[in-house]
Amino acid sequence: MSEERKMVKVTIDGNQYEVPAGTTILEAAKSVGIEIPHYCYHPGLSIAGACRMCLIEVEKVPKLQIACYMTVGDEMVIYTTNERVKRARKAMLEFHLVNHPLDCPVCDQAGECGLQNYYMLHGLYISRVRENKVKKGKKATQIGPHVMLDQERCILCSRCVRFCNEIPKTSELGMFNRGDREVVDIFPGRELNNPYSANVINLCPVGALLSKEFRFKTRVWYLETVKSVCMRCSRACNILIDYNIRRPWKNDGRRLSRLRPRYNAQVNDWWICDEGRFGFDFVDAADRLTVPLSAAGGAQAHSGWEAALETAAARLRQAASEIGDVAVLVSPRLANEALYLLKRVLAEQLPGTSVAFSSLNEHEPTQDDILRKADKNPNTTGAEFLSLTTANAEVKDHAYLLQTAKKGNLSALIVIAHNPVGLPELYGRGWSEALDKVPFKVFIGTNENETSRKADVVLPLAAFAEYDGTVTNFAGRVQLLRRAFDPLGEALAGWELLRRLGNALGGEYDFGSAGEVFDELAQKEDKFAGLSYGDIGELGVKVNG
Amino acid sequence: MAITVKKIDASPKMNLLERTYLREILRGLWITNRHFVVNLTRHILNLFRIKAKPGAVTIQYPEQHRGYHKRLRTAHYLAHRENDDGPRCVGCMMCETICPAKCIYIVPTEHPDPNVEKQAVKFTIDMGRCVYCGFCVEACPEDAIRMDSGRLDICSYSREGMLWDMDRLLANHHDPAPYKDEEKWLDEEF
Amino acid sequence: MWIELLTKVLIAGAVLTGILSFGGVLTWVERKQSALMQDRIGANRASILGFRLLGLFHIMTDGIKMFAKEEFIPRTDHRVLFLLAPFIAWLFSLAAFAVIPFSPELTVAGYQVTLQVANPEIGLLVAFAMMGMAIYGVVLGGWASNNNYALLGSMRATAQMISYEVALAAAAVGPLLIYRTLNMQEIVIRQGQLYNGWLPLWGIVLQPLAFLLFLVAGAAETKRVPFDLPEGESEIIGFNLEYSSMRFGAFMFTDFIEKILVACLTTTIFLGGWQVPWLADDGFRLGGALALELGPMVVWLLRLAAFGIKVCALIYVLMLVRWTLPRFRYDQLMSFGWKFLLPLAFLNIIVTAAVVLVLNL
Amino acid sequence: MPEVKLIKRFIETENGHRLREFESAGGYGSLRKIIGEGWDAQQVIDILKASNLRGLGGAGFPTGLKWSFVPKDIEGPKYLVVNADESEPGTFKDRHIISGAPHLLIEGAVIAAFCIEAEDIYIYIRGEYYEPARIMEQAIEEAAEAGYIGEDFLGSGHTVRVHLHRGAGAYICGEETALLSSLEGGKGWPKLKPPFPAIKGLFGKPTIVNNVETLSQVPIILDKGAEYFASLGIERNGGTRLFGVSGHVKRTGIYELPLGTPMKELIYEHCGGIRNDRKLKAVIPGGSSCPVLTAEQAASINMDFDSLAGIGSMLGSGGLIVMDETTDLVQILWRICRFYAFESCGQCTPCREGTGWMTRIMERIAKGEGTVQDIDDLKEVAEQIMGNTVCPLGDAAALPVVSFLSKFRADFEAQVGPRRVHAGAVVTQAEAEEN
Repeated sequence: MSEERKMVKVTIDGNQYEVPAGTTILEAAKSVGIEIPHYCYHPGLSIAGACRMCLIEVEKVPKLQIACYMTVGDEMVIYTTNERVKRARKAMLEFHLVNHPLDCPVCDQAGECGLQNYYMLHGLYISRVRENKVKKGKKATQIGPHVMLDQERCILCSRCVRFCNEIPKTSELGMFNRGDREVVDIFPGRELNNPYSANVINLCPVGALLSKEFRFKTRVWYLETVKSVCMRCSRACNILIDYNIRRPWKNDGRRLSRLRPRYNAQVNDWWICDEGRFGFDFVDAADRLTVPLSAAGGAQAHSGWEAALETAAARLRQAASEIGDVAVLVSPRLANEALYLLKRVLAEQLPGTSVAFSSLNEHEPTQDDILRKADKNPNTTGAEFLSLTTANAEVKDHAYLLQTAKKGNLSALIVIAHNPVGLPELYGRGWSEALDKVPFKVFIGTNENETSRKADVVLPLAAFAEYDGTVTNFAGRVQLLRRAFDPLGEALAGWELLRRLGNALGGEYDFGSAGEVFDELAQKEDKFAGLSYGDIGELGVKVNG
Repeated sequence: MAITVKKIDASPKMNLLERTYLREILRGLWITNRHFVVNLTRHILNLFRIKAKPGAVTIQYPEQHRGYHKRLRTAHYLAHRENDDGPRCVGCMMCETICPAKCIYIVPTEHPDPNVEKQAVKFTIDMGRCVYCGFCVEACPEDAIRMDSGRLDICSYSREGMLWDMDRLLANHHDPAPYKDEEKWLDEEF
Repeated sequence: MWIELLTKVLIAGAVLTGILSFGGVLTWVERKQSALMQDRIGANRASILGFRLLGLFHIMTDGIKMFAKEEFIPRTDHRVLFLLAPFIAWLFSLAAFAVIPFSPELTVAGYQVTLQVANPEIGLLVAFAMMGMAIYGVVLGGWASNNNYALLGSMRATAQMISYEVALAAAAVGPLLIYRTLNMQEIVIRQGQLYNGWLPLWGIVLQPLAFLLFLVAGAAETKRVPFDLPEGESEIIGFNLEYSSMRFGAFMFTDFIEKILVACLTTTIFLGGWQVPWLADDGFRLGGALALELGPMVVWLLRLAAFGIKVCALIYVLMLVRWTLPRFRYDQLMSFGWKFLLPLAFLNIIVTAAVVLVLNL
Repeated sequence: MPEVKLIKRFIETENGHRLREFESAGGYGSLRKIIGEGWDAQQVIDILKASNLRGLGGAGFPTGLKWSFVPKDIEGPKYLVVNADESEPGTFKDRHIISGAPHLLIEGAVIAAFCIEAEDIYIYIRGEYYEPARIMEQAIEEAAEAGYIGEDFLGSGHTVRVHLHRGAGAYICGEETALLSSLEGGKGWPKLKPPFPAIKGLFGKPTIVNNVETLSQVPIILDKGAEYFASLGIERNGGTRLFGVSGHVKRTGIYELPLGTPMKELIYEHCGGIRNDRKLKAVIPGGSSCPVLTAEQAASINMDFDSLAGIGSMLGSGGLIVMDETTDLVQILWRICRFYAFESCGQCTPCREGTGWMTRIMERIAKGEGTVQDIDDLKEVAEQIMGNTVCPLGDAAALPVVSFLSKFRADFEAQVGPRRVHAGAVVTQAEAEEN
């Protein structure tokens, strides 16, 4: 912002602060580290002022005011923790709980529930309610593909309603009836199926809206969390990965439990789309590749890394000396580090290899102007910055590679994190026969698929949440991918796999971590100049290029 | 201050006869002998159905049961829902969370009855790991897991056998005096 | 010739079977007796078809258990010795029974029959010699186990058994001075005399101190409480540490056999062997007159029974001691043996020798 | 003092709801005067300010001042909204005006619209007022035919359109912002203030919301002059207002009296005293949401905004509910609680949950299952609601509870059992002995 915002002096709980004029008291207090409890307020949504949890006292104003709505004024004196405010908070909490079923034991929100947290912080009174609670209609009802509604637990903060009205602008939800009979519900005949519907799960401060997928899978306090980014499209939304590795009997042994959005004003604000949120099944799927396979003439069989890499290296070298090309199908699903090492290994160990790039994958190219991008790869821009896309004239495209393979002009093909055979009819037609004409195929990927089954050597790649690295989003923002847990079986992170392949091909690549690879990349590649792995931080860095 | 050594002779003063311990040995032998004779007599009398004091204080576990204090923490069991065969357990995992030995393994699922919502589909306690602290009972909001079964015969031929699954925990129940044949055993005790 | 050989084999077989059975029964007796002494019930669980017979089947089940258990043999350079050791102890303990006179002679169909396998002139020395040999089983077992603790256990056992062997022999010298023979049968016959026509002149009457010393040293020889330092079932690691299964059983069983042996020797030397007071070859005699006339077969049976009863009584006493007194400390054990038992035994010998010399018995 | 029939004169006119009779009684004179003499808005506002006319819907905000808040020089439409959603229990004055003198309201509304430059007048009439709505519709048609409204009315060069909107039966829509939400087509939920409707109201445009009676006074003031009107009442409480008396009096009905008239005079002279000449027990002075008055307070109080505020009550909508000594106040309060719990809009927590909770506690007390503890809890819950809600409905629900319990506690204690101490409560020695 070019113009400076006017600053006002306010006194909060006896300390003077300078805050920008026009901010709400709640935001002003938050900026100086004072948390004012709230349910209905959300910085990404309009202000409802309904929950009344954020009542604070402003000097010279007779009534308590709601901090989420009242803006700061010059010389304002605000009390957020005096006795009157505390009493009001306790009273509001008591009201919230009057008709709340208190079924925390069966509620998935328990552990991250606003009512629980605030009760522990601000409530701690003894219940005076001796009346029967109001029974609301819907209990554990599915209202959309991902969302379960429980009206009894709802505290009617209206966050979900406002979200549907304001962000996807689809308005599926509404508030029905009045008084303590009031409920949040889906409009008749509608379904909460907008592409961002599951955000209401995170918005809901209580357990009224819960994830169908995550429901009953585990308790949130068993989860561990890392900050990472979504790999489902080129937006690369900031997310939190919640995973459970300590209690493997939960959730059929799936390690990755759920993804949640993480605030980043430059990328995704507070939201992520449902495709990204639920698109992690492949990580713990049964068809994950866990060990290197090699098909020495016959069926694919289990082999150690050494043997598989030896075979691959020997055959690739042999192929390079034969008539016909050695080709690589580069994937924009690899992290920057893996792409960089791929580029270096190819240039140094297999010069003359023809590089092809394809951003096609099995996902539908959905897009809108909220978050979703049509390019369903996380790192197309990174590949572009590394001159590995068709923007570089030397790089071939998907169709060209298919033609070459069909003609039988390929002596070897390395497919990385792609599934050309399994692509939709339009793009995938002919690949199966074309691959049969390539004498030697190496497949590097996470899951078994139509292409991997045709490969002579299959090298298992670590999946999302299993390795550290960086990806560059459509806007050129380099962001950190974080490893949540170890790769399944013997799978390796992309950079590590390519490092070992490079060594097997006769090179000497010595990197101990993704950070080391990135730091070298930053030195060698103009686009990434000046960056270092340690400086990227949680919110990422925009690349100048 | 210099260190001084003070010798304390604490050995009892005994005369020669005492030092042979002969008298004490004989007294000891007499006591044990008396017990032998008296008990043998009682056993024989009892054997011939002549009422006499029991010849031994032994409790014939497991047929005879001493009766435990009601607060004794014995083998776990899962209580049943009222008017229902299912477990009271709603799979909240409070017990699993509090368990210091980490010996409770719960997998929850949807309950077929929409009013109940959640239930445990697998509820396994590794009895070999359990430390009988009773925290699980304290933590349970549904009073579903209890430790007053009165059973202490927790044993198995294998580690796997110590994993008590939900069916077994549900089959167990509160029974303060599970063994009723006390009289019979008194007769046959020797 | 053949008939004599056959008779000897039969007698030896009878003795062997009897001793082994009795040893087996003792395992049950020990359990039951200790249980009664301690207000318990004792083993009573093993049953066949619902019959428990006061736990008598435990003798069998113990045997089955011992045979069925996994046998663990340590890695040792002396595997053969390790395997043999328990049976050396066992064998020599049993061999000592060859000279025990369980009964007087009986003439059956012209043959002199007695329940004694052999009756050499040096019978008592043979018994002592066999008892001494039994130590080898313990020593070799501990040594061949290739285990320092077992070795230490066997060293303790050796030291204890040799120490008390000396006292045992010394205690027996007293009566022998009076009997003037080492022939076991003869020793028993000598005790058939009556003093003043009513007091049987048994060893215990003539040599009460020697009897006590012999009994104590004998108890120590059996390595049982309060002299159980060599193995100490629950606390001290003993010489049989590395043994398992039946080999361990053999060691344990040897203890019981030794106990019977000590009881038999004591009976023979001090309690008049098979003698029944006032029973002569033709019946009971009181004051020289024949009170009750009995046939030779009845007398023989009565005398055989008398031997058995005396042995049982002694075993009862030994077990009573075993379940009453606590264990000695090792230094107490040694000083008790060398500084108390042995000097007393020597004193007894000197006094006895003097009396015998003076009275010219 | 006799009644001063300023509005009532038109109401009592035979067929006063027809244009002809209304005109013959002097109606539309003020409007004609303003248009004909070419007044500007400020003149009218000044007269209103001088007349001490206050909002007669309940809040008592000076009308002239309110009109002057509307920004003058902004683009886009402005609106006048007539709040005819008279739902307060005990209040029925607007119904009489609409049924008896609808043209008086139209005249006042058109003057107001002229003053604030609004082209659209919305009359938001209570859904249950079917007959009054029909009369109003007829009046609007008549006025349009006669040219009092519509494009270039009375040749003024201004346009004014009158729209009649029938509510759907929600009490909360009597609250001005909820009324606007409802008019906009949304759920009748009050909005956060500020901004006030005068700045940002209907469809986000400057809007004045006035009560039926307030607007009906406007032509009369312009006709009779500000000084006369102001002199009728007392200081800062100008003119007369319609008091609707219901309950245990001999003659219930509408009485138009100057502000500041003693309540005793209204009850005992105009209404003829208490039914069966029983003793007075309590009076709710201005609709059910106003704190109740005891008989002693009722005997000494003057009926104007400031006096009633002085003793902790409100004049409100001027609907008196008179209760004699036979009244069961527990049942009354339970009924009031039920009303507010039913009508709470459900937007903000204290009102949504608190009103229902209070009703359930009241139900227990009323059924004789309550304890002294319940009375204390009830009062505390009411105090927790008060002042913490988005709109005044929370206060409206809490005030009767607090006032009933503090002024007539004995009536409630007579119906409950001994104090039941709930688990964990700290009991003082004195309390323990009391039990």
